[in-house]
Amino acid sequence: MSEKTTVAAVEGLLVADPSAPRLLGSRCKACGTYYFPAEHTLCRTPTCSSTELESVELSTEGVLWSYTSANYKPPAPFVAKEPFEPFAIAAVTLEREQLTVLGQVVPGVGVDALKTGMAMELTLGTLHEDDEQRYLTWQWKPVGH
Amino acid sequence: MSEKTTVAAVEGLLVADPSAPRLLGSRCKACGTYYFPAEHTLCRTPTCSSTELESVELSTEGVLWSYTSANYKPPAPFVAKEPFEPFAIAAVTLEREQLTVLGQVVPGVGVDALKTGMAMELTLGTLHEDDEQRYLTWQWKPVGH
Amino acid sequence: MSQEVAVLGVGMHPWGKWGESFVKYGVRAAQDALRDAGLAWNDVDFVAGADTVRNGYPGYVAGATFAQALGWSGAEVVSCYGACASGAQAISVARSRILSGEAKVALVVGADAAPKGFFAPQGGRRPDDPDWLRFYLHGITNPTYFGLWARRRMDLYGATSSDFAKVKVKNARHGLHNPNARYRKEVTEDEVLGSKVVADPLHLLEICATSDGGAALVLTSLDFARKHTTKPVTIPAVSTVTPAFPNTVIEMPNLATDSGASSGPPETPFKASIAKRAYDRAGVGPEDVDVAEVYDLSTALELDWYEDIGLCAPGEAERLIRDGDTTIGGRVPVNPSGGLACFGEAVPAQAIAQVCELTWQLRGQAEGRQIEGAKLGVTANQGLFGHGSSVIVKR
Amino acid sequence: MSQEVAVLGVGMHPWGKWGESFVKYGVRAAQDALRDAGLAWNDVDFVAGADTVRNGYPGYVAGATFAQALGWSGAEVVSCYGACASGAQAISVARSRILSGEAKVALVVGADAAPKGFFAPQGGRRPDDPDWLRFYLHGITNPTYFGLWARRRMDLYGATSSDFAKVKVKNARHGLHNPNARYRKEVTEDEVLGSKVVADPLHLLEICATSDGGAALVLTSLDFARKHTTKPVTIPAVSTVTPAFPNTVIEMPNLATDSGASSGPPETPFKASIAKRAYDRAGVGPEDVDVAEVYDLSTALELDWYEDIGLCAPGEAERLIRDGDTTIGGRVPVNPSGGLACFGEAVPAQAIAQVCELTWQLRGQAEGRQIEGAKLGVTANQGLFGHGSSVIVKR
Ligand SMILES: [Zn+2]
Ligand SMILES: [Zn+2]
Repeated sequence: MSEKTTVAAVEGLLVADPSAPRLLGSRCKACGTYYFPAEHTLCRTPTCSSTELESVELSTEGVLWSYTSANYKPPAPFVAKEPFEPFAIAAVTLEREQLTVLGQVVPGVGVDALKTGMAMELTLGTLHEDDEQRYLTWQWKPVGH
Repeated sequence: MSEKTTVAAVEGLLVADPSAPRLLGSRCKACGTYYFPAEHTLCRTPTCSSTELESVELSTEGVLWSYTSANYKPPAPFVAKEPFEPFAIAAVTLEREQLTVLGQVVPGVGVDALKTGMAMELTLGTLHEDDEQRYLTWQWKPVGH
Repeated sequence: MSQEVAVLGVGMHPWGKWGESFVKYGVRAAQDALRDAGLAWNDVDFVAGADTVRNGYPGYVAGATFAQALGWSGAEVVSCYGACASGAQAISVARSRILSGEAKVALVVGADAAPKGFFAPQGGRRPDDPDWLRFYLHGITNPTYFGLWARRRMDLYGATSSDFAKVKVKNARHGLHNPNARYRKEVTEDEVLGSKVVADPLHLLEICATSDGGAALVLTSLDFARKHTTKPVTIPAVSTVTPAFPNTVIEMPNLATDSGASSGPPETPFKASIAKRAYDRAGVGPEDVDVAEVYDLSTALELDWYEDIGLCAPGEAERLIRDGDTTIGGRVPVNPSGGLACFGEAVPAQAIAQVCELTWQLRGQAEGRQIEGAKLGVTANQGLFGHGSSVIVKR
Repeated sequence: MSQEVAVLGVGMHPWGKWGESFVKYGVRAAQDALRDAGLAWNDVDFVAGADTVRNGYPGYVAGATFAQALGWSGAEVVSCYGACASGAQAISVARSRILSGEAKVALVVGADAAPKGFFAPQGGRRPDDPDWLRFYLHGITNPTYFGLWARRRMDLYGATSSDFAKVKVKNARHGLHNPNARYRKEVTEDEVLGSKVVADPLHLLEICATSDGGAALVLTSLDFARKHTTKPVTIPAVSTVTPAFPNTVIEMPNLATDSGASSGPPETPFKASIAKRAYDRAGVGPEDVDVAEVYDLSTALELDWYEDIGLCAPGEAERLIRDGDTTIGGRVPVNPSGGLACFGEAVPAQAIAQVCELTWQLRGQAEGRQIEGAKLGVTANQGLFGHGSSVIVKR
C-alpha cells in the first residue's frame, strides 16, 4: 500500500494501535462511574461530585444493543468515500461499564448479519486519508468475524 | 478607467444611479411612518398595523446627528481595500422622515471636518469591485463638498 | 393559587416550503392568535420567543425579532433555545410569568425557515462537541438514532415494518383536512414500504421532513380569560425536564450513554419521565388522556411515545396501532393534526403547534379531524442535548 | 404575594483568557454559588442558562449543558438568548419560577469563551439581516456605535476626552483588588489618551475587551432563604423591556432608526426605559440607589448610563465623573467591581456577574472595594436587537 502514518482521527478517544484497539475513557475514583468520552473535571453522578477521575481503557467487547444503516451520504464534517458506500452502525453495551457506545460497523458487515444481543468487539478502521496520513476511528464487528 | 458596470451592493436599498443617488424606503399609507430598509408586510407603528405600505425615495439631505471613524480594518463580510484606509462614519437625520441613517463618509473627509448639526447629503461610492462590476453603496458628504 | 393558565388564543402559519423569512411566519401566527383571543398586539405585555438558532446565527433572536416586526411596544421579552423543546420552554416561561402575576397577556411565538436535507452542525473542528464528533467520526445523522430505536423495537418486541408503516398511513389520513399541514395526501402501507430505506429499518416516508412554519399562543390568567370566554382551554402543567443520571439509553447527539455501573439505570427512563412530570403536576394520569400530540420524527418513534406517555406498557404499542386505538375514533387518538408526518419539522414552532392542535380539539374546532368530547390532552417532545417537553391541555 | 426573591448564593469563575470550554467556567461559578448558598446541586430543581450562541452554534445550549456537567438530576431547564441581556432574561425566568411557586431552588448560570478581536457575524450572505448589512455595506463594527454616542456627548454636552478617560481611570482603580477581574492595574488619563484611537473619539483603552468567564446565582423564595440566613439579599424587580416605537436613537446593529414622522419620539427613550421599568416594579427610584453596575462597553457609554438610570439629568454625567460622585466613597459609586473595563465582555455571564457584585456589596463582602452601608443597587445593560436589562438588588 503506502508508507502513510496512521493517527487517531480525534485525539484522546482511542489508542490508534491496530494490533490492540482500545477506547479511552475515565472512571471516578470515588464512585466507580465510567465516562466516555472521558470526563476529568467533575464526576457527573449528582450525589458524588468527586473531582478525582482516572483515565481508563474501556472493555473491547460488548453486546449489540441495536443497529441501523446509513444508506445516504452523511453531510460534512463526515468525509465520505466517493462513490459513497452505505454502512451499518451499531450501539454496543459494554458489560463492565454499563455504557453503550455507538460506532460504524466494519465494511462488509451489513444489517442482515446483525441481531440485537449478539457479541461485538472493537476494531479500528480508516475514516479518511490524505497524502501523508490515514485517520483512524473505532469500528464494531461481530466477535470472530 | 474601465468598462465595468456598476451595481448596487445590495438590492432594494438604493438606486445605483450616480447622477441621482437615492435611498429606497417605504411609507405606511395609513399613518405616514417611513421605513428604511423598506418594510412592506406590516406597519410597525403598534397602533396602526396597516399592511398598506408604498415604496418611497428618501430625502437626500439631512442633519449630522453624530460621527465617528473606523481606524482599524473591519472584519468580513466587509471587503476592505488593501492597504486599509481609515474612514469616517456619519449618522444623518432626515428631516421629513424623522429617521437617522448611518453610512460611510466620502473618502477624504475625516472626523476633523465634521460637526454635529451640519448639513449632509447623499452620494454613491464604490464599496468593492471585481473583474466585471463595481458594487456601490451610499455615502454621506457635507453639503457642497 | 391556581397553577392553571388559560390559552385564550392560538394561531399558525401553514407549514410548507415557502422560502421566506421565519419572521413572516411568526408574525402571521401571532396575529392569528391575537385575533383568536380577541386581543390587540398592544394588549400583550410579555413575549416569549422560541429561537431558531439552528441556522447558526444569534441574530435570529425570536422574541425581540417578533416584537419588533409587530411594532415595538415596550413589552418585556424572553427568548428560549432548547432544541426541539424550545417551544415548550417558551410556553413554560410565559406560563410562570402569568402565574407570578408579572404579566397579564403573554404571547408565545415560534417559527422557522428550515434548511434542506440532513441537519448538520456548523463548520469548524470541535472535538469537544458531541454533535460534531458523531458526524465526523462515524457519519451518524439524526435518522441513525431513529433507526437504532426502531430496530430495537423489532428485536425486542417483535415490531414489524408494517407496524411502523401503519403509523404513517394513520397520520397521513389524520392530516388530510388540516389546513395548516404541509402534506395532505393519503399514503398506503405499500407506498411507505416501497420508498427507499434511509436508516434501516426506516424508509424515506417514515422520517419527517424539514419545513417552514410558525405557531403562536396567547396565554392569560384564568380570571382574565373568563372575562373573554365562558370555558377557556387551560394549561395546568408544563414539563421541561432533563434526564436523571445515569441516562443509559443512547440519545441524540451523543456517541455514548452514561454509565450505570455504579448506580444502575434510573427508575424512570428519561423519555418516560418527561410526561410523568407534567401528569404529576397537573394531578392527572395517562388514563385521563383523550388525545395526544407526540413528536413523530419517525414512525417507530411514535410507538415509543405511546409507552412513554403511558398509553400502554412497554412492548404494547404495536397492538395499539394495529387495533386502531390511536386513530381518530379509537380509544385515544394520537397526532390528530397529522403530526410531523404531515407537517415536517419546524423546530421552534413544533411544541407550540402541538398545543394549538390540542386547543382546537378541546374547543371542538378541529374540523375534519375532530375527536368528539375530548377534555384533556397531552403533548410530548424531546430535543437533543437532554431537553424534555410535555404540556397538559384541558378544558 | 411578595414579588421578591432571595439571592441565596453567588459565584464566579474569574474573567480572563483561559482558552478552555465555557462549560468549565459555568460549572465552577455554579459550584461556588451553591457553596455560598449552603446548598447542594441536588437541591436545585430549576436551571436557567444564558446561552453563548454568539459562537454561531446551537450546540452551546447553556442550561442543559451545565445541568449535564453538574450531573443530570432531572431538574427542569430553560435556556435564554437575548444578546448582552441574556443573563438578565435567565434571572427573570428563574425569578418567575420561584414567584409562581413552581420551583424552590433555581440556579442561574452564564459563561462564555470569547473569540478574539471584533465581534463579527457568521458567514453567508444575508441582506435581510441588519447585523450582516452594517458590516458589509459600511464596515460598521460595535465600536462605531460607541464612537457615535461618545461624539454626540462632546458636541451636545461639552464632554471632553479627559472626561471619558476618567471613567477608565476610576474603574481600573475600583477593580484593582477584585479577585475575579481580568485586568487589575491602575491606568492614568495620559495612558488612556495615549492609546490608539479605534473609533473617534474613543481609544483602545476605552473599549472593553472580550473575555472568558462565568457567573452564577442561586435564587429561592424569601421564606426558604430565611431558614438559611437572617437577612437575605433580594431581587424585587427585573426588567427585560424592549423599545417603544419609534426608537429614534441609532442602535446596534441597525443601519437606521425608526421614523418619528407620524408619532414623534417616545416619551421615554429606550435606554431610559430599561431601569425605569425595574424601579417602578420595585417601588423605588434613582434617589434610593446606593450603588450601580452598568454596562461600560465604552467609557463614554458609562456616562450615558448615569443619565439613563436616573443618577443625574441628561448632560450632567460629566459633572458626576469630574466630581468623583461615582467613585467609591462618592455619592453613588458606579461599577465598584471595576466594570467591563476590568472584566472584559463575557456576554451571557455579564448581567449575572453584575448581580453577584451587588450581592457582595450589599452583604459587606466586597473586600477592597466595599461601599459602606449600601442597601440598594441597580444594574443596567443593553443587548443588540432591542434587549434591555435591569435588575434591582436590595437588602
Ligand atoms: Zn463519582
Ligand atoms: Zn402605519
